[in-house]
Amino acid sequence: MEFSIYDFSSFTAWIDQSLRASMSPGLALAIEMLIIGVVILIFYAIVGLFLVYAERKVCALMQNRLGPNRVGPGGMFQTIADLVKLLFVELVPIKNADKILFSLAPYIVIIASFMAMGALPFAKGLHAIDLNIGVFYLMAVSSMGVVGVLLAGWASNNKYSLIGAMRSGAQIVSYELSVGMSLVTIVVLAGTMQLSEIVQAQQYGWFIFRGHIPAVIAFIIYIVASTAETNRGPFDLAEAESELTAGFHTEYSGIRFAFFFLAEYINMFIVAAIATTVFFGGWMPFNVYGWEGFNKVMNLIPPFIWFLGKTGALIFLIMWFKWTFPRLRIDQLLTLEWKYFLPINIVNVLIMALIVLLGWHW
Amino acid sequence: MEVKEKKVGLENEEYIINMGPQHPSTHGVLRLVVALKGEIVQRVEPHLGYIHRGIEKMCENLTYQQIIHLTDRMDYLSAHINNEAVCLTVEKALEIEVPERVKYIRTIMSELTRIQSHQLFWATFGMDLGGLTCFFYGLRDREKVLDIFEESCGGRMIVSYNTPGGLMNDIHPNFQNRVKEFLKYFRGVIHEYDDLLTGNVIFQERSKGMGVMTKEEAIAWGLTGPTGRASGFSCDIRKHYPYSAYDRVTFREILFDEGDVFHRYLARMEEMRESMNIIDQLIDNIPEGPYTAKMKPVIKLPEGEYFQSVETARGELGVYIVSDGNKNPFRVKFRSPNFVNLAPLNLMARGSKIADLVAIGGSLDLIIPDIDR
Amino acid sequence: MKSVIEYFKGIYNGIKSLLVGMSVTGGYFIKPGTTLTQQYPDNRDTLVMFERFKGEVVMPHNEKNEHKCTGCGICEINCPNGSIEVIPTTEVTEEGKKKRIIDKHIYHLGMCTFCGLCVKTCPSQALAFSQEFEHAVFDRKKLTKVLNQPGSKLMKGVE
Amino acid sequence: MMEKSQLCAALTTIVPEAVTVEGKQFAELTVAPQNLRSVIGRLKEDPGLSFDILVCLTGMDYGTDLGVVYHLRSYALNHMAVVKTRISDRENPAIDSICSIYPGAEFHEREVYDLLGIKFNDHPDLRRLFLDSTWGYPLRKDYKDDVNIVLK
Repeated sequence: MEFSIYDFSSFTAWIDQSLRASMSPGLALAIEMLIIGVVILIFYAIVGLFLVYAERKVCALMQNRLGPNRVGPGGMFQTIADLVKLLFVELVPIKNADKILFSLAPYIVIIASFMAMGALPFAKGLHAIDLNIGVFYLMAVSSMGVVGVLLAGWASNNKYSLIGAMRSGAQIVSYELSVGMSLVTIVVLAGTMQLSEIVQAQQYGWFIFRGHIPAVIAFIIYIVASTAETNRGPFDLAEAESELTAGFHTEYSGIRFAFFFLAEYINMFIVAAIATTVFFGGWMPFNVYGWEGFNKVMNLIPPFIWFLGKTGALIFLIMWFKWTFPRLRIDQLLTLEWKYFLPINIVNVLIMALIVLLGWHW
Repeated sequence: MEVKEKKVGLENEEYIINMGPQHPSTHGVLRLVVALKGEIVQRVEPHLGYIHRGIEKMCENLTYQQIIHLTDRMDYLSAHINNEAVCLTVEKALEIEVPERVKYIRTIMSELTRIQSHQLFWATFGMDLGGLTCFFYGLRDREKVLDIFEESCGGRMIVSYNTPGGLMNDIHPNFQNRVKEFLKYFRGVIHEYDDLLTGNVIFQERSKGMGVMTKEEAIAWGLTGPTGRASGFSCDIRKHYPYSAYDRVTFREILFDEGDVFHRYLARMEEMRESMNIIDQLIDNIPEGPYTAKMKPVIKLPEGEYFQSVETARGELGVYIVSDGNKNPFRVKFRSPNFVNLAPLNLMARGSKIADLVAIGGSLDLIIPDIDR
Repeated sequence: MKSVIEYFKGIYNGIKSLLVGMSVTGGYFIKPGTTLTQQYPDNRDTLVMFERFKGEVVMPHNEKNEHKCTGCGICEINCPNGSIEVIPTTEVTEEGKKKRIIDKHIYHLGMCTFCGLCVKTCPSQALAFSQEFEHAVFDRKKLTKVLNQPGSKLMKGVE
Repeated sequence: MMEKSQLCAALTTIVPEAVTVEGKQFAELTVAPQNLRSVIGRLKEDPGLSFDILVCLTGMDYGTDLGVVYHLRSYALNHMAVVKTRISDRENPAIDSICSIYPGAEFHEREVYDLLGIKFNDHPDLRRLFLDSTWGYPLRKDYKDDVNIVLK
């Protein structure tokens, strides 16, 4: 059995075949699901912990500080220590709260981000499921988190939480539109919704380069709108600290709060990963048609490094936004969407369609 | 039919939230009872007294030297200017002329206090609007001023440097160099303040046209300081009733006509620059001489009433001392700028959104211990 | 037409202002040498406070265990918070006169506001401020201190 | 800018019912409580005086009488005057509110009510400001608090 870090399809196929050879197909499927579930869960935790640490370090450096530096080398284990602390923190019971919804809400938020993780292509042949409507699926599940946020705000029996949840609802419903439209721009260019094919189509030239200006505009809108969709600054109105103390998760403590916290970072990872896949060629190395030597060097770097590197760069961009800009107000947030992003987006899709029809792209 | 009536009732119901006494945006223990309709603020009602220490009552049992350390604790960001206010009142009552050196040092110290106060305003205002990085930049620069204070006065915020008749001790030999170093440094980084916040489109959208006070309203409510001057109300005590060495320097009174949050912010930014100019004019010319006038160990003010205003970083601080000839004052009243500036909050915030209420409250730059005293 | 130009001008200026802001934070990100954090408990050995820093009131003693406090009680009168208590006693001098000397000079650090009036008004400069700033203790009683050391005497020549 | 003596002369003609004295610092007017609102109203409206801002409103306890002291200033003409009034009724002191003339007086008057117990007639919202309703009036000279006020 040949195994390479450049192509995981033979590896996954080998696991599938060896499982199916020894047991019934149903059981094999169940075991595969279990393996994938465990792997994604572990990956999820690692990414979450790493991103929390990364965010702290990034913002510290931007603010002329050192950031965490006590636990472990360079403060590496600070987030683990925090997690352990959060696990032991008492879950404060809230008087007159809707108990079932209150405890359900963090799980909905975290499941929504979990589901999106399954469809992401991390490297060649390394994705749990390759749906033919991949883009559509990702959009659908990633916006499910708002249900959890709304439930959290409603069930907390706290006025600040309710305002935060309502803001979050208005915000995500509007910005979902922009995210969708900007992805549609690329879908028009790619001609498919299947993520693996979108990646494959970008072998010589990522879509952000191939799609001329419309693709760049689509990317800018996507990155802004997805920042808004993940409730991060400057669009963190749902948890606006200086206005609503902590917004929808004011009343949460312990591990339930940790779920919200973790979900925010994972959502950030997911939107960055989608942007990577759709605009920056996913796990594809940076290849230029005709430059054989250059391409060979680039291809030496394993695809999942490419993927994580690009995603990391985009996450850094989102963090950079958060630690630079002041927060918008709710009506300005909606104005930005309905007055600027939506019209620009519609025109953008039309231009992109025109470009594709006339064959101007390369 | 019944259902419909119920619905009408719900629509008219106000959604009342308590902002404070512990809330990230109230900068202390201020409680605002806010009546909302959706996101729109219908009514704001400040509830005070969470940090009322009865300073005016305490003063009645203290000597004039002892009052000084209490004034530090009113507006803790203008501690030096508050000290100066009481000292000036006592000196006026005793008809003492303090040495020139003292006047110069007091003026420089007051302007440094103003700068550090506005730096903290910038820091916290940025944070109120969600720009967390501002907080660290503002405090980073403020630290340098506090170091200057610490070197000469021995305290960072609670300086207690003035005393009736002069200063507690002479400036540190290193003082002038440090101040010049700071001015050079701060002139180099103040553009970051503008880059990060002033010019930012989100910030401008958030602050322009919010919480407008017209000139007439500002005068009627007695708003002073940058808050009043942003409305075009020329109320700078330093200009109108110069004290210490302010009659020896030329400076511009920052006046704007708009009177909104953005111009209150801008007034403070400009004042920082203006303060640096004032220090520039004085720092090299500090005359030699004693650092305090000859004073009796027990100060007894002649019977009468004395009033003195100074311009703190937030507005006019008036000290009204009624003396019956004893070593303790008969009555001390502090006309604190924050107390007056807070009063029209309801007027300013009515009809705006919760986020604007935070911005408006931030732009008034309230210091709660000064309100409650 | 004008409004259309305004619309795009607004977008352009807005994006430009955002990029200017990002350049400030990004600039600091790539200059990690500019961090100002003091790693406090680690730099305790090298940390020097300013000489005038008002840490706590102390009574300096010389190597012969002598201090300058005559027990006059002016510091006690001048303290606004009652954080100083002077407990005097009398001593018979060589000439046979009774003389007021200090028994205990009690200082309540927990009540002190560091106004500096005691140090300033002391006629014999017996009090001073130390640069000690680590005042936290687990028991409030430890904040009450006796400033004159046991067995200490009044310095010669101080009246 | 008017000299103090000039200002006193002007004040005497405009508000004859008040006793005008040239104080150490400012022109001082002593007004009977019932005339207070009309006097202050005229001081504000008169173009020659135009006391446009109420700087300070102080409640006083003179031991026997209670009093309120108003510091008025004109930024346009750069002069100041002090209006004083005394109330001899300690049990139920009341005086006219000047909120209708200077809206900024609202908080000042609430503070005076809170700390000295002087009621202001026609005040829009006269409640205690700092202390709760069970508290006495701490700025009065006869206020006793054995727990918190320890005199040496």
